[in-house]
Amino acid sequence: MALLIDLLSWALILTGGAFGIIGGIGLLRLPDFFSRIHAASLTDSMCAPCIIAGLMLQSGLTLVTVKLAFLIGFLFLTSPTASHALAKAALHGGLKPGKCHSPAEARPD
Amino acid sequence: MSFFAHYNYHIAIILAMIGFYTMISRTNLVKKIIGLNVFQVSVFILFISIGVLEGGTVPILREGYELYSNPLPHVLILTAIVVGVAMTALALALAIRIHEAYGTVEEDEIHAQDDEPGAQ
Amino acid sequence: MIVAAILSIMITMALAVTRALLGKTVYDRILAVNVFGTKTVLLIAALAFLTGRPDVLDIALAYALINFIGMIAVLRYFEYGGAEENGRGAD
Amino acid sequence: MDTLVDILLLAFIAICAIAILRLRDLFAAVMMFGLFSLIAAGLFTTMHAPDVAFTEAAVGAGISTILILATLSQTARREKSQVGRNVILPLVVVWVTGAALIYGTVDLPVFGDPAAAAHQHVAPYYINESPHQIGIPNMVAAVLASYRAYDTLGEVVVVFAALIGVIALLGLRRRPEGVESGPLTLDHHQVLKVVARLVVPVILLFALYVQFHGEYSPGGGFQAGVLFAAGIILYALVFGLKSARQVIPPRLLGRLPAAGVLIFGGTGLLTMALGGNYLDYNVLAEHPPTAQQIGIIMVEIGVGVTVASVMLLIYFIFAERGMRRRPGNDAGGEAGR
Repeated sequence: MALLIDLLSWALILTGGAFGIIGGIGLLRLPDFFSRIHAASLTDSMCAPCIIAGLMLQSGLTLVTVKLAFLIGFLFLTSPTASHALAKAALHGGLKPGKCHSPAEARPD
Repeated sequence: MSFFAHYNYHIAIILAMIGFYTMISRTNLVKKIIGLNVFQVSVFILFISIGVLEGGTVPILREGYELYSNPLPHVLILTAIVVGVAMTALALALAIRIHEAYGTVEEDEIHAQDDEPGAQ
Repeated sequence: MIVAAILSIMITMALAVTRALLGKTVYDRILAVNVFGTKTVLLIAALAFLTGRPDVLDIALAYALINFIGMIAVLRYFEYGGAEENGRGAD
Repeated sequence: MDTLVDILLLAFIAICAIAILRLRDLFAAVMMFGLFSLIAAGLFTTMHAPDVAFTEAAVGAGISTILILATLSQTARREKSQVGRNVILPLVVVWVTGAALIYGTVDLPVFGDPAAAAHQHVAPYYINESPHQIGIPNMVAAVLASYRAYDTLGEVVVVFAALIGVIALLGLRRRPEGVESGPLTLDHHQVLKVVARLVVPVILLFALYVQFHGEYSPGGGFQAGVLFAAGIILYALVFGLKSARQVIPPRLLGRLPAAGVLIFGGTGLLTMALGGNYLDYNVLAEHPPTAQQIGIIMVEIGVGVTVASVMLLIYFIFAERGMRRRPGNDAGGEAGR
């Protein structure tokens, strides 16, 4: 049982870490703001819960787990909201999406 | 690890230099205030670095821990941060007032207006 | 395992800092700062486990809150370019 | 691992500082400053100082950033070009200062050295005695509120004095009538409003937890006060200043900073009346640890009330000032809009 939990926690943390790095690369490499925000919300909504869930499995059932659960809930609530508000503000601020919808179009070679 | 023995102090000094340079070389008052804040943080880092004890832990008593880091710098810096923000607020209020009086927060323009004959 | 988590978080942080430095638009910077903020939350949670001091988790919670507030503040002041532009008409 | 995190974070923070120096768009510079504060706070966590990290995150990344943003909205958004200015002299001054400081570090004890002078004097006394004399686990809170309570009283008075300075400079409206107009709020952000409605109570609750749990975990009056203020500032940002000012009646809010200082100072007078020295909590109850804890709770409440109300008032004053300015007064705001 302990081994199973350990394995699961490993898997969650590694998945979370991978998502984080992928999102980070996307944040750096994608061509325009609106595609970057997509990469950024990927790190926010996949990486964070996965890693925190992995840590929760490590901690057992204590106050620490409860705090981590709060953390997940809070990040789940605020990160998408922040991304949404930011995208909306950018749209209102005159940033036009659609100049290059995908990296493939940006680099047509 | 001998190269990193004083690494924290060196970075703190570099930050202090950057903050100091921002303060004396830029003319924009708000930028100066940001530089002042950078300088402050460098001092905070210096103090907290001094308080660290190798193999120590957070100075909150817990079973099974013997070595604790030095709590005294933490206390000093904790209060310094709050006083720092109070001071920043005061400086920013002055900047707003200066902008209202002169219409600018650039230092040389303010001096130029002061030198004009007939200026208030 | 926690080391792996910390390493991946640090790499993501480095990428986010690079984006914040390169910038282009202000929105890109806001985005990068926001990502960096959530990664700091994760880093502190992981560090709490690494050092075995879960006390530190309170700070992770506070970070998540402050990061959100900071983000909203930046948006609020950026979107309107300043309160007075709109307030003038109302006064 | 700790060392690696430390080294990387320090590298990030140095990069950030250089970016702050170089960015001409002050708005971007302020955002980099927020990032800078976050990194600094992360650094404090790795250096075993959670209390400081807490304060730095709430103050640097929260309140300071918001105040500078509020100022920028009332002054110029871009700084003027530095072309034609003498840059040699400042550079020389800075390099000489830096070289002198680096030379000074040669004699400093190695990072984390247990034999360093800083760890020899009163620190072992605080670490060994505070669990018995004060009876609370958080040594930082014990030193802050009991051993060095005079210091803390001074700091609270400084914060209070700063508020008076800000009021003297910018003025405070007793009745915030007609300050608010619709488009000033983030009114069209429906999602944001819903989430903010959920989040603000959580922040206020968390602030109370930080206030009253501060003896057992990182926290205390300073952190709780700043967090509380930040929660209400979030409300003000989303729903507008007028609604936020109705949360706490202005007459009450105007008196809270003084009330906090009076609670702190009054605790000292109370101990004197009971026959002890100023801020000597041992006379408050029979058992010294119990007495100390009562004293610390009272003092921390005083700190929390003052810090929260001062931060809030300063924000309100800054935000209201922005709306009060007359149209003809905008000579310098032209750059960069």
